[in-house]
Amino acid sequence: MKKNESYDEFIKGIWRDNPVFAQVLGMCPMLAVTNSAINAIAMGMASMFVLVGSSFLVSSFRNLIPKQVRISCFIIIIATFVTIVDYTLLAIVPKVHKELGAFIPLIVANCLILGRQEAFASRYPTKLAVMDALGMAVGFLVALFSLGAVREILGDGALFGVKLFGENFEPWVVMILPPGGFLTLGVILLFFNWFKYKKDEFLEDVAAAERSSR
Amino acid sequence: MSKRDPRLLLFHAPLLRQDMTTPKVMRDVIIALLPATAAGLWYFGLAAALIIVASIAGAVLAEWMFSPSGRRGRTLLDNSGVLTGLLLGLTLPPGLPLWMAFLGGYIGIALGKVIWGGIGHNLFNPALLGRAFLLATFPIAMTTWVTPLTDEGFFSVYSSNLAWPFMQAAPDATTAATPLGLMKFEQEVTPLTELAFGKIGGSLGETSGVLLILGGVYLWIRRALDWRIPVSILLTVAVFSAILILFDAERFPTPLFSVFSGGLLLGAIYMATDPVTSPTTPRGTWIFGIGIGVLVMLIRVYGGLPEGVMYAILLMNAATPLIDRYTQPRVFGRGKETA
Amino acid sequence: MSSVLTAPAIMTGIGLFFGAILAIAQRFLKVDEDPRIEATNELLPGTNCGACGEPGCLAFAEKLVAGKVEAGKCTVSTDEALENIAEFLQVDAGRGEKRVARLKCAGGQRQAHTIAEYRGFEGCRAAAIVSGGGKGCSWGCLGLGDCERACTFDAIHMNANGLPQVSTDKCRACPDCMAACPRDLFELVPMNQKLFVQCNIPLAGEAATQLCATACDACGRCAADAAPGLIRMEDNLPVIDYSAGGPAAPEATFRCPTRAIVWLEREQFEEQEARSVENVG
Amino acid sequence: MENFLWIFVSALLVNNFVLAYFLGLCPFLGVSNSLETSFRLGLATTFVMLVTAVCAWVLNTYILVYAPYLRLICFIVVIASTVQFIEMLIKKLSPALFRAMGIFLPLITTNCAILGLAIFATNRGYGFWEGVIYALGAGLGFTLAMVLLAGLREESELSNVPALIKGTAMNLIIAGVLSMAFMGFAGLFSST
Amino acid sequence: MKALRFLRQGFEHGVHPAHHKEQTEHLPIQRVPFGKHYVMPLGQHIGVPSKPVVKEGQEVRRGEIIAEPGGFVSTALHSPVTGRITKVGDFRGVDGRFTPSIGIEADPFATQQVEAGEPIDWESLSLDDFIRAVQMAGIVGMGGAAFPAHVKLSVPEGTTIRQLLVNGAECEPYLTTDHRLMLERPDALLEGCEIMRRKLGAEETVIGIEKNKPDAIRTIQSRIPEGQPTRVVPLKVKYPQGAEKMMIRSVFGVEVPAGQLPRDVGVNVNNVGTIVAIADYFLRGMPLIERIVTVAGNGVTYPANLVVPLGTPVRDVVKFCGGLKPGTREIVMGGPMMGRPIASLDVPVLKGCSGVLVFTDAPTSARKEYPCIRCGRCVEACPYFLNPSRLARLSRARMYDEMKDYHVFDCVECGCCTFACPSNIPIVQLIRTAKDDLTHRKEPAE
Amino acid sequence: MSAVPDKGSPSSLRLVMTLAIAGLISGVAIIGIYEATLQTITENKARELREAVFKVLPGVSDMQPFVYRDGKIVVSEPDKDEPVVYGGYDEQGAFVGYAMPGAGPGFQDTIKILYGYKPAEKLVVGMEVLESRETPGLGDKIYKDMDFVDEFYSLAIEPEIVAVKKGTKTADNHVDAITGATISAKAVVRIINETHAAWAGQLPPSGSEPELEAKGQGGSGAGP
Ligand SMILES: Cc1cc2nc3c(=O)[nH]c(=O)nc-3n(C[C@H](O)[C@H](O)[C@H](O)COP(=O)(O)O)c2cc1C
Ligand SMILES: Cc1cc2nc3c(=O)[nH]c(=O)nc-3n(C[C@H](O)[C@H](O)[C@H](O)COP(=O)(O)O)c2cc1C
Ligand SMILES: Cc1cc2nc3c(=O)[nH]c(=O)nc-3n(C[C@H](O)[C@H](O)[C@H](O)COP(=O)(O)O)c2cc1C
Ligand SMILES: Cc1cc2nc3c(=O)[nH]c(=O)nc-3n(C[C@H](O)[C@H](O)[C@H](O)CO)c2cc1C
Ligand code: SF4
Ligand code: SF4
Ligand code: SF4
Ligand code: SF4
Ligand code: FES
Repeated sequence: MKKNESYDEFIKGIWRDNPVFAQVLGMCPMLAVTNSAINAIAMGMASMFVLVGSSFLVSSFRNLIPKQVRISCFIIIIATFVTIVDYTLLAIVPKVHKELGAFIPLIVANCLILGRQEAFASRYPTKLAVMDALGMAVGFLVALFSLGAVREILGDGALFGVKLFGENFEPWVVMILPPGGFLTLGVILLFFNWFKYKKDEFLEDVAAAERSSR
Repeated sequence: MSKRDPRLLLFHAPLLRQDMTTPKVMRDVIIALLPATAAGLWYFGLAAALIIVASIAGAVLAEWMFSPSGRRGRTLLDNSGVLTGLLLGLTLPPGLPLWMAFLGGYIGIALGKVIWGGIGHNLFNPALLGRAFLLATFPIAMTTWVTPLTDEGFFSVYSSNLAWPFMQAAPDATTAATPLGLMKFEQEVTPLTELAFGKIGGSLGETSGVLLILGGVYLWIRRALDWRIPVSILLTVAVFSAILILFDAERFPTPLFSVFSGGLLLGAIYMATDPVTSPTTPRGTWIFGIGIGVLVMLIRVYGGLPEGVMYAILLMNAATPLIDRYTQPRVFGRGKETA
Repeated sequence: MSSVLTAPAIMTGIGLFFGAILAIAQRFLKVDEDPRIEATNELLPGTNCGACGEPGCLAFAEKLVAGKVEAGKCTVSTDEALENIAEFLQVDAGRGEKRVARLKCAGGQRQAHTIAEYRGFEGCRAAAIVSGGGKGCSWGCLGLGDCERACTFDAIHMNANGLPQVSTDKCRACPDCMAACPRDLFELVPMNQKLFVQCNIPLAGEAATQLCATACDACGRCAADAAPGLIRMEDNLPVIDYSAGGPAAPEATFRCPTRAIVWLEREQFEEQEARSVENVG
Repeated sequence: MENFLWIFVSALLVNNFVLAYFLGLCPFLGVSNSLETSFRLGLATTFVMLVTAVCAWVLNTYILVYAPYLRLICFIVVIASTVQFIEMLIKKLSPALFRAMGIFLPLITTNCAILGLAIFATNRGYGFWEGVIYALGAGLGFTLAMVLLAGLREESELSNVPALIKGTAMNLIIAGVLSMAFMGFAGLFSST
Repeated sequence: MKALRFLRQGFEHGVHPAHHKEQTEHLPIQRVPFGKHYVMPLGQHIGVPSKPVVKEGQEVRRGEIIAEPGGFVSTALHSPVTGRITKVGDFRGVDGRFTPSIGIEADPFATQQVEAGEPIDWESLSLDDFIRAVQMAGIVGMGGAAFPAHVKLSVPEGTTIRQLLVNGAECEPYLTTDHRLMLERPDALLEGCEIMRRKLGAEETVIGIEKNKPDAIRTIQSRIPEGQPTRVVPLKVKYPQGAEKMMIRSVFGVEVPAGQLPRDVGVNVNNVGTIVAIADYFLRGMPLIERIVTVAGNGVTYPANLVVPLGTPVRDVVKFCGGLKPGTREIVMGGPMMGRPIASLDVPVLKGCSGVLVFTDAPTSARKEYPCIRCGRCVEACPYFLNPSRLARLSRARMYDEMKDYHVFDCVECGCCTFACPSNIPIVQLIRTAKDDLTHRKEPAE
Repeated sequence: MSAVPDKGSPSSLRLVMTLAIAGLISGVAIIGIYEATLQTITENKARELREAVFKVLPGVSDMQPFVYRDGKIVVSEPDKDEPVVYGGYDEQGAFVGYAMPGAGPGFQDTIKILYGYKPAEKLVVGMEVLESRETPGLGDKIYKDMDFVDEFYSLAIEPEIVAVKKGTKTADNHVDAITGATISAKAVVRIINETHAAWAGQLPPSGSEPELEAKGQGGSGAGP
């Protein structure tokens, strides 16, 4: 029982309330760095580390932190993790760090992370909190990757730097430029909605069938 | 009630209508554009024809694919799709690969019209949205202007036209920077006569100012467009550049040059006037026009791009809801106020 | 490594400094707002539908905390959520028995005659202002679905007979449809009420029945057959009042010549439809 | 080297924080459903940005020289605290405004636009006035984008946008088109 | 004000529909023979319905009072025929709904003579008695709104009426009743004007007539008696010139502030029909029991201008005009711009009904509707400077409350916007729907 | 219901202390990571810088930073945002030229470059774009298009560098602009000119450059 409850927390983040597709949170880093798949993944990983780590701390200390300064405390915790990530990346993979530029520090400000602390971690026991965080983070990663992939494929004719369509493919520059980010995410959301809609429709039909059979 | 009575129709007054209908309006605009189109064909030959056809095809396809076959029926019949395609085609460089033109038309309608709920509901000018997309997507292809190939006879096309879908074009034809490009980057001024009758580098439709104005006059007679918009735009541009000249006659273009060069006439007369995406209130249209004029000159003179009409119009499209909202007409018998 | 010391020093310093500032702010800028309001608000569905009659959930929350309203007024949120609120505020949820919207008209396309053809904007109110929209009975349902569009909860769907069918489990008794209907045909009725009048015509006899096959012709049989006091005739229509008498029983409907009064076990118009079909066929 | 005009215009239009840097999207998409609200939020953000610029400058000049590695966390804490302070002020002074902002006021606190401003200003080594101008441009740019989007959204309420697209998808696409239009400003005042 | 006056001559905006008056403008006014059944709705004027004073089965004579005013903003009703009261109850009214009315069966053998009413010495009547008399005579505005005339006469303290404006514009296409009236009974009109003017204490009488009725203008100008302070002002042919506020604007260059009444700018507007009714009552003792109706449109065999006893079913009227052509689709009471379509031929002609227009195939209603392309033609057309496009879109989205910000209640439903709209959008209907919702919406009680 | 908030506000002392403690902990944590990574990071930075410098100054094998303090060039690490140039020396430790960082507005956003300058011949001998957000496919030619980069291998800097339309190059202080990206190209040229002008008065006369000090640990360019 307990086990699959936390499992639910995990799974819901990936699809049903995927932070990006369903809740539309934390899109700034999302859109900013996803002009290539590799950046997307790097960013996803970084965020995951921060989210999980801080969720763990916050939910452990949740009873010690007074309401009035909770936000400040959350932020301090998050910021610490981010600084850690920042320096680590800088040390290990300076190239990627250069690509992601100012957006690593900006993970601090990612609404998703803070939002989770407020909405979940600060209210539920550690285990659930971590599972929830994991789910969210993976969901975020998935979203980032799909966006990054689409943008890189169209915008550069490549995936992970591997050219897909031969040399003289005409790249869709816009995909790498800011507008591409917005438009692509918009279209992806469109498909997400469409899928949900179809699903609901299906469920409706089933229900109707049952009702009539009754 | 007796059985022999006719079954009466209940239809709300008024029962009278003036005879203009939306499809007729659109058709008029198309007619007005024909001369300029013809000129395009004359200068750029078959290439022009193909590009226009391609973009119209893209537009109509999108329209047909998405438009709901619901209560309003498919909106193909109202000509606006074709018009969008045509206008887009006229704003494209002659050397553009056809597949790009097609894509432009398609995106223009899909992104600029369908998702908003079809004709009348879009907030951005579909044709220009399509073009903006192309420009941002294929900046090089969209900014290489080829020389008119009148001398090579009508049926020749640029090899770049025929690039395979999604593939690059072989950069071949002798490029000719647009008058504005020349002005901006080489400080060369193109003589006015050429501008007015247009044996110059530039997009298909923008090359012959006189014919464009002709069409505009026709539309104005047919009451198909709101004269305030083109007038305010052109005046603003003229005044703006006149003022600049006072500072530095060397660096800055003359008013006439500013008015006749680039896509200004095409944009001011046929695109800024798109009723759907321009304000409905009289005062609003003035503001709208002046805004466009200023933005155009800003981008042309101080901006990175040689031409800014398209961006100016799109930007003012974005501002239109605000303009409309704060320029509500003063209601009869009420003091000044905005809704 | 001096930094080993500087870092914590600076951090603690900053921490102290702003901690102090905020603390002081707490003192002087304190808005005496009951924290329970915020908490309650978070427990509410947050649809801001106004079903509760308040401008929005937050406003409702305030009234809740102030004890001015009962949680039950929020017809939208689930019972469980209401329990939570009640438990949290230590007040009784006070949710009455479930009510749903019922239609006071059964004159669909198959029963009610139209005398003229309406052409214009799809909408009941729009049609009603054009000489009554062509329906013979000027009190009955126009069947153009204003209520369907008005319902926030997708509880209304127009059925094949052109009548709005309210799904009893979706309906939250938010009175949107009542407000939308130009002919005031909806009333919110307790779920447990089964006896029900489906006509709104104040005419009697011929005058009524020539307009609509299922019009109440005010014969008064139902009043006679029902338990004393339960049904009384008011300007040519039966009025059912559980408080005044009872118990209610299906018998009251048996002798109704036009089936204007019905005994509803399930959703309105479900079986109704079946019957009218065979009427026609 | 970079004159004030360029700094301002660049932050306002060319590199608009929302439309070119994707900063502060949450409020941008969340609160932009009503004109007044977005306008007020925009101004609030602008104000916060100015505060930020000042804080950043102070920190950079007086504290971080000793401990550069504390940059991020100092920014965050200082800004966050300052903004929370402001939040209390607003709550005190205009509850209506506070309500309109809903959950977003706490979120301005760490709105990435704000942090981003601090970081960019530092990376570019802006001095005090440069920083302030930059903040002003960025803030007004944010407001401009917000207000435009809000207007467009209110208008699209009246048009029959297909149900599938309504909502965030639509807003994102509008934003995309907006940022496409803003590309027109590229290079503004950069080449003399 | 003077300067302004000649600067801004005429009102702005408005439209120019073809006026289609040639069908009937040359036809002299005829009487319809009396029929069998008559229906007098109790609420055929703006305001409180009248109270019936007759019982079923009771005999009544033509011109005899059958209902008395139900309040101040209400008038009396008189029997249009000599006959028997068949029923006091619900009949289907013009708006398609059932409304309390008095049903009368004409006595086939009666001579249908009016009681020889004597002229009333109106000069000696005190103003209050005069107003009372007008009310008891059942006289209401004949210009369309059927607003009780005596209410307009009772000017509150502080406001003085300087001009009496007589509305002979008849800007609605097809209609020619006022036109014929001015041609055939100019003297009655001028007498009526004088009565009204004197009683109102107005300085002058102005008769506004659209220029497309030159004969009417000439006739009246030639008949004005010496020393009567009355002038005729020819007006531009433009719809809605006849709307009182527009006419005041054209004639005096003054805008009646929104939400206020003509009297607030010292003007009293009356339709020519109203004036003549006044004259008929005070000089001939004839209460309001009949009115002039134009029967026209491509669906009627013999178009005509008729004097019709009130309460006559439309059926009888069109029968007299040779019946309906086959394929008749739509019948409108009033003008084509503002009139109301009727659902059945049994509805009666009322005090406010200036025309019965019969159309075969409905070209307009068959037109395809397109989405609003925001072309702004409606904005340019609206004489009240509203933004119909926006109002229509809001109404479509059912955002009725927002429409108040756009002054939806200032709309007089003239129809200019809809006339001008190339997308054939039923703007007026959408606006009226909103008004109806805003005024009648049943707010949840509990 | 864990959503139920704590009734009544705690003492402000508690608030302060919470913040302080949080700050303390995080401070410690950060120090930890910082110390752990400092080594590698500085090395990375140094390596990058060296590579860049050696690239723009052909034949250079060592370098040291110069700053301009009270009237003369001194060898030193720059203080906070103090302009710096790097002197490059060959194997023999002989002075070769300066590697000069410059920055300025491009088409989209600020462009940061580093270029090699030989005061002796008054020549630009190399140019490297360190940072730019120019449009892919157009503006990024300023570092992707080798023809353009090669323009800077021996380029006369006096009186000043001029960008001309492609193919119309006549003098040796001319640079072929990039068609379709004139702006970016001109931006690069302008940056070089401006940087040159800025330093012109401050660099010592050619030949009298400072000797290479503390040979070996060249260019610990970026430090804590
Ligand atoms: C759009 C519109 C058009 C009108 N046209 C006329 C008209 O042509 N002739 C007329 O007498 N009254 C017309 N009226 C009514 C006048 O506004 C005004 O109510 C009337 O003349 C007052 O006189 P009465 O009360 O005697 O009818 C019109 C009203 C409106 C709103
Ligand atoms: C209390 C009251 C006083 C009125 N007084 C006048 C008046 O002095 N002059 C006038 O022309 N109309 C007067 N009216 C009538 C209206 O102005 C208008 O004629 C009537 O609503 C019908 O207008 P329409 O025929 O233009 O639609 C009055 C209306 C009311 C409710
Ligand atoms: C989407 C887009 C991106 C552009 N990017 C750049 C750029 O990065 N650098 C640049 O110099 N010009 C850029 N341009 C400007 C145009 O290419 C402009 O025509 C060109 O700078 C003029 O140079 P030319 O006269 O050699 O064609 C861009 C234009 C567009 C539409
Ligand atoms: C005067 C006028 C100008 C128009 N200009 C354009 C235009 O520039 N681009 C376009 O896509 N449609 C244009 N249209 C057609 C139509 O308004 C457009 O397709 C709508 O935006 C579709 O909703 C124009 C229509 C008119 C009457
Ligand atoms: S119930 Fe009322 S609103 Fe619903 S369809 Fe019938 S008339 Fe329309
Ligand atoms: S609108 Fe009517 S049907 Fe829908 S939920 Fe409210 S009360 Fe029920
Ligand atoms: S006239 Fe019709 S189409 Fe034009 S703006 Fe008005 S309503 Fe829209
Ligand atoms: S009907 Fe109303 S909105 Fe339309 S023109 Fe007339 S007054 Fe204006
Ligand atoms: S992530 Fe940037 S504001 Fe939310």
